[in-house]
Amino acid sequence: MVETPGSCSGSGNEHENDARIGVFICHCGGNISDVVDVKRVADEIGKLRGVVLSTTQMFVCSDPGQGLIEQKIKELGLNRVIVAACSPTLHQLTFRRTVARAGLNQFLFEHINVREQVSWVSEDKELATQKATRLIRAAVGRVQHLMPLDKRRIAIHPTALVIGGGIAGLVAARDLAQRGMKVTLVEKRPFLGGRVAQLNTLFPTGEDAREALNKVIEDVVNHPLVTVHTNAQILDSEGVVGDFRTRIRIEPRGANEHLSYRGNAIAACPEQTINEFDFGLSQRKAIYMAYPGCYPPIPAIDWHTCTKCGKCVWAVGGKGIDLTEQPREITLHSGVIVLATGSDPYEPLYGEYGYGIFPRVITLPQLIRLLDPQGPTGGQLPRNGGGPTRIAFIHCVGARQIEGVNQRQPDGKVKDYCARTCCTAALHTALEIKQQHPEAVIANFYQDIRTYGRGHEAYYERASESGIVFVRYDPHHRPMVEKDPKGDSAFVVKSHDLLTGGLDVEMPADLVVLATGVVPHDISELVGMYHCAVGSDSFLLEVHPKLRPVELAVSGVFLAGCCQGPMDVTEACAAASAAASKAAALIAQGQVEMDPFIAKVDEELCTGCQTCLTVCPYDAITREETRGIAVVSEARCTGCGTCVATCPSNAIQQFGFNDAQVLAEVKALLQGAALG
Amino acid sequence: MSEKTDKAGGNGKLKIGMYWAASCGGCDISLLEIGPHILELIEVADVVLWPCAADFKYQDVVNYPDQFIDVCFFNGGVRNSEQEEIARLLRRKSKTLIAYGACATDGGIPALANTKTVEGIFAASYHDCPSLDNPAHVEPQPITQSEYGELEIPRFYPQVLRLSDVVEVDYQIPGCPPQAERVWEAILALVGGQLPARNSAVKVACFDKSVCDECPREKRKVKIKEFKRPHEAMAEAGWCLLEQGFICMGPATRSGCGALCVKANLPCRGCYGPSGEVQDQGAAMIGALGSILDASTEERAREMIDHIVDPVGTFYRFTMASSDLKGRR
Amino acid sequence: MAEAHIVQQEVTPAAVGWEPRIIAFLCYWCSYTGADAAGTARLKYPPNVDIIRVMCSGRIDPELITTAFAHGADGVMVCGCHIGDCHYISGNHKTMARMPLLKRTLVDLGIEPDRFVHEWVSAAEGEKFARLVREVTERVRRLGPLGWPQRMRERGVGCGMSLEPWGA
Amino acid sequence: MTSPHVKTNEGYRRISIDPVTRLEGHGKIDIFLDKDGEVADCYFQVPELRGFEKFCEGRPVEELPRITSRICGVCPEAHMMASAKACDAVYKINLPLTAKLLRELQYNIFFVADHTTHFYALAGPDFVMGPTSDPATRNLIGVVRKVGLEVGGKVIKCRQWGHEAAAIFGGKPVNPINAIPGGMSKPITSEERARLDEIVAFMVEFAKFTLKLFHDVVLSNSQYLDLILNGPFRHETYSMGLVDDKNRVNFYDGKVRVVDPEGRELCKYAPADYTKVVAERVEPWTYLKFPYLKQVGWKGLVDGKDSGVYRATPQARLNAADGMNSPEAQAAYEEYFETLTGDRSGKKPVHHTLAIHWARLVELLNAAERAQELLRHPEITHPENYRVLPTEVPSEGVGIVEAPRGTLTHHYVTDEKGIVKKVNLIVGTTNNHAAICMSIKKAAQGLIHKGVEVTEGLLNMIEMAFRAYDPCYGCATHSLPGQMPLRVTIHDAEGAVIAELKR
Repeated sequence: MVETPGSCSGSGNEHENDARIGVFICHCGGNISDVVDVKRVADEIGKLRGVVLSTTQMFVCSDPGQGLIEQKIKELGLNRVIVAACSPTLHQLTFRRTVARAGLNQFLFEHINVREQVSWVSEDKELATQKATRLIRAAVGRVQHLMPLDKRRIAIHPTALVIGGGIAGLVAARDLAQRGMKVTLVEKRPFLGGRVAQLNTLFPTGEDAREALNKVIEDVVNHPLVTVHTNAQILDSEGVVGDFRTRIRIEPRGANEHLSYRGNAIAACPEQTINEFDFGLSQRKAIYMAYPGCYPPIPAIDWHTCTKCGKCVWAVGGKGIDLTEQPREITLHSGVIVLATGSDPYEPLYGEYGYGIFPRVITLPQLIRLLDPQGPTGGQLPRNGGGPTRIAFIHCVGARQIEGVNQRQPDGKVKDYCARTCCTAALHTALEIKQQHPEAVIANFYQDIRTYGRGHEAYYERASESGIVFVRYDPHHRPMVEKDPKGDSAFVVKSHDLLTGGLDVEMPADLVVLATGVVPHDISELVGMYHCAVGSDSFLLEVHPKLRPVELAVSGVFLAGCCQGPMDVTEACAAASAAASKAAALIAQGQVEMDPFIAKVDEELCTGCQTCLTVCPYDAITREETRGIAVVSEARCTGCGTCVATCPSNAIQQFGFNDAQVLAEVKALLQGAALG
Repeated sequence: MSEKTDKAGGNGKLKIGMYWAASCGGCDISLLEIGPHILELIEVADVVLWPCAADFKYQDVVNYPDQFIDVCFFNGGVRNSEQEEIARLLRRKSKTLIAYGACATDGGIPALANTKTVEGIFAASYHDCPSLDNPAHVEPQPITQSEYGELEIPRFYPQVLRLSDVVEVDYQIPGCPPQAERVWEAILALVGGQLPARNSAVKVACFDKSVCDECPREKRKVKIKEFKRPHEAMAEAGWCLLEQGFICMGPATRSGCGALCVKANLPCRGCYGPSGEVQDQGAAMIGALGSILDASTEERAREMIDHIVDPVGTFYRFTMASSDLKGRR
Repeated sequence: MAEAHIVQQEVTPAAVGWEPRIIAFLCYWCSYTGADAAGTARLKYPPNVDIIRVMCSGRIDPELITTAFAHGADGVMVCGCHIGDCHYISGNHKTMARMPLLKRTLVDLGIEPDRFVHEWVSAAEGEKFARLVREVTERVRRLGPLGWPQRMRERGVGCGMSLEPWGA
Repeated sequence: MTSPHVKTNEGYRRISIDPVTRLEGHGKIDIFLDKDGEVADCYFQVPELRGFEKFCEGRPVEELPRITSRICGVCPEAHMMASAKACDAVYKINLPLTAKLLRELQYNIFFVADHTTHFYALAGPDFVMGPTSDPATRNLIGVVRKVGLEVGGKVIKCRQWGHEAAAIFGGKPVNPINAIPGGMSKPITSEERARLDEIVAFMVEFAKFTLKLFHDVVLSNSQYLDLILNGPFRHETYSMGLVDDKNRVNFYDGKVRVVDPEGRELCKYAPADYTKVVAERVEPWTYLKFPYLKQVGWKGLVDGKDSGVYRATPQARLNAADGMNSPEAQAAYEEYFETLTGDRSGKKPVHHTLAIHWARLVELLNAAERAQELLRHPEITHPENYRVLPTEVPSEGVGIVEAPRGTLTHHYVTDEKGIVKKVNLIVGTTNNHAAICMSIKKAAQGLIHKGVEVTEGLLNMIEMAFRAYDPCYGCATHSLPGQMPLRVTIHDAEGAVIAELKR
């Protein structure tokens, strides 16, 4: 029997009397039984009404342990099972399967935590034993009110929508396609490639970043199952796992595949604007290519800059450019969504280490562009007259900031997290410079060096060997960049050096490089659209950092790459592949299974006071105008239960956590307390 | 019903009693509000106890055989020993005992006294009031010696109890006072034997839903920006008072009154007690109210909450005695 | 006469073998995991706090808390994800507003502030959870038993005050 | 109720009338007879206390009109208005004209309904049917049968229309809520005004009819006139009542005037000064306090010029005033005094307790006429002036109205947020507590004598003594028939029943 609407009421105790409860208490080796007198607990619990079996096991999770549960369910006709063992986060699923194998509805099982929350944290054995008894007694009270539940199942539309055409999005799309899934890839900008395209070489292999990137791009764009939309903006999205409908707006590219003389067209354009690809170190035309060999290999027109003067059209003889092209809107149907919206380098505040004031105070990403042979300066660094270039790297800019020490960001927070990639990146770049300019004088002002990845530590060692200087500052007293009063260098960087017991050091520098952190790309509108959980660091928040690292709480939506937090290319690709395989697995199932702990409105009791409508974080509650009552969308509801506590008529109940069940727990826990 | 009456050896008419305990008399009035129906009622019923309307004395009731009264409406809470004694007496003498009105069902306004101590209450009345002349600090006593004999008044209880705290109740009729139309319907149902099975949890002469169900004001699905007290601002006509920031107990209050207060431009104060299957009206309202504040930070939430000047008196205006906690520590 | 009506108010803290009984409502994703973290780290805390698990602190209906006190809890804890870290986006925003409001109400009813604690505990904050439990238990122990059920019974709730019914 | 183990001293007998019926709240009379069967003493006890003064503390003051109206469900308007006026004073609000008009209008309409109820349901039966008539018919139904169904119809209509009017103003017919600090919660539309006009017009006619009925049935009956003039129902006490600036009776607003038993003004005070004039005694044998006039002093339960005992009844209001504020009522006023004191000017007070009923009917007419006058004021339907928002910092205030049963005083002290710190209430009936006790005792002494059989009629005449005061808080009507016989048990010193009186 399965719960039906309304049966999830506050007083659903119709099972109370025919409950046949089996209680299995785990020794967990000695983990539990060394502190909790499990035998005594078992005896105490055995006396309770409805309990037909109360026993202990060395390891309930072991095969014999699970076997015993199955056997007893059949043998004694148990219709409720309680396991008191470790934390449900570890074995709840295990035991649900166990009881299911024995033909009992898996939600007639209750998992009680007497290890992490009793034996491991208690010293007094007597009191610990009493506590364990109370907790299991509460479970006995609770399970009497449990009712069989079915997982919810929803059919999945066999297409994946990948949002973001950076390395993570590309890898996710590729992996999905290679598993035979239809994929639609949507990129906001006119060209694919994202941040990786702005790098030169990748650590630790040192291979060419754009070559590596292009391999993936080719795999993707040439795959028959993949459709790519560039210049595409997400307008809105509705629906739920299995059946998302996402409306996108595709901006006109201006140029098309019939354009043969790209160079002429670009050369003919009279309009110039800042080139974001070079982080503002260079200019580009209104009609432009992101970088040589970018994809699509067709120029795009930046309509904010373009005046539609027509010079480009004239320059190419009117073939392949259409200034009158209109944007179009299409709706994409997909069963799952992979968010690969990526990140941006931290933009230092005006005046932070002189940034914005002195042109020679630049960020690491800018430096990397400068070192690109095809970059703004053809790979040339600013020179110090005849002498060797003196470069100061300052680490942890916009990373690991400290409340009270660092200036607050516009969002009122400080960037207190480690950006993870900048240590290795800075050293990697510093070494590249050393190779081209052995005479260069390079110093790193850092608080900690975190070259944590495989092969990354080697950069640190090689840097030290190759004479790169390290100055360790105390995060509470960050270095200072000042104009050189004597004028024989551009700046002096002042700091104290913990490595030399806090000596003050001054370094003349021609170039100051800020190893900047990483911030999530601004996707606030998507966050609203998909009801993403966002962490205090503003990156998207996964369901569980360890057990479900690439899933959002909203089922059917997955996380790939830096939208979730700072990652290097290796990690971003790994995450993307993980997200892809999760998404693919979901599609392959053909349907989703979801926990049944959703909210349900008792139509008899609902008044239509509408208090709940503004409460649901997932807009799962709507008002049915005809009857003037609230209804919960099964598919949208994620089972937080907030509306249950909100409803002033107790007309909303949550399966698995209804008032009767939780109140029974409270009262059972407090049995005897009434006597003081 | 009628068949029972015959067994009682009566004239075939229903024997009805109405008793007030700790209440204001509004319940007695509300029963009269059935107006023209009174004459119909007289056709089918005899009053055998109604101290404020007819001349029956306690001794009469004592002399009635048990179960003599077919239906006894008991209004008012139990504030003193006499009221408890009468309640027990009437339970014995009545086939059906109905807690009538907010005071009997939930304690009502008098149960606000449960937020105060007995010394406090006596002090306010007999020791510390501006118009007092009580040099000897006299207080009323259960027994006073007079020249001719003892004079007795009932013992004042530590707090107000619901009728169902002292005797088993068959039905509850909430409201301060209950609305006449609803009551008349209930009486008809009673006479026709149409009422649900007796059970102290059964509330009759009202609905299960909340006052919002009867409220004509429109909801705009907005969260509360700031709280206002009724005298502090003019309410916009036609728009939900709660959304405007006037704390209105409507969502947490059983319907049946016809949303009269709200129609008079003033927020509901919850006299019909909790709606649906809710036990604790105040807790239910706190749960709802806390969910619809337009506050994104804890500081802001606290600021807003600080403008709720009297939580207990607002959320438990009529239901202190039926709340989970029943009163002050 | 007033005195005659005063029910003996104080249950002596020295009540033999009395141990504080505290109920903690924890959200599954942050605080419950945080409590597990305390265990995994083998941090020790007093066994007076019994944990009830809900999916989100937003599910914690004030009525659960009033019920707990009414049934003899000496203290109640409510823990959820930090603001901004809610697994359900904004479930804990409701908790953020409900609990202070409930607390004011409880205090007005004579329940000492220390008996009702509302704190944010993340999945990583096992240490914080353990400390919280130690502090709360200690404070409640100092306050002594709350003893709500017997207090109310002494005032006639659910049974009346008169020993022998009149006229019996 | 008196429990059997309560001791009666050697040589005395106790008659308990318990509860005193048709009294809302709770009342009980203990009569002690000496060995000769003469009344030795008599106690009227109010065994009830709800503690409003205390539990209003800590509440926001603007809520008190809604809370204190629950002191009495029969005259909730009186408490609501007194409370609202106290709130105005607390916030130092000067009400806009329309607000004032609406409040007084609603209040006068309420007065009509309330006085009607009392006369027909409570007092009427005693006269129309006769004090010693068959109790089974001595009720509204009996009255209706005797004077005609059409009268009964009018009475019910008057009550119902009264409540309809209340609903127009206040949403709720019982326990209205619409008077708030600064005025009223809603204005009235011209449609509502038109309807109220019908209602009030009817009430004026009904009031005149009722006065005529009183003439025909009571005054023209020499037996009754004798009972009123010479029965054991006379007390010479001070009289208290609210008067306007021309010393005319006003129920809603003005100053409180007190005249001595000869009709000379003792004092005239503004609400805020009530503590200078009135003080309250506490007796251990009743929960109800005994207010008295400070200037005169407390001499116990005795009447006369030297005793601070005063009355605040319809009659007292007429005594305390120099006239009425409406023409027909003024005429009735003059006739009243001419008949009872021989001086139509009203300078000489009336002290016949049973004549309070007549005074009540004079007020009935006055209230109806006054309502009509107010209703026709051009400003009455003004769409804004029905309310102002408070601007001052709240502190302290007193509000006084005339409740049907006497001067009603609400006194609040708040903090700067308007949270109530202190409440003092002197309720209508409380003013008359001492006088009621005295009247009952006097009646008992006048009626119960050695050898006189204590009949039901006799006991009813004792009850008439307090009924004249309309000691409501509650009593609505006894329109429902089916009375059981009254039993009065006489116990001896050991509490054993030695005699039982039956109707």
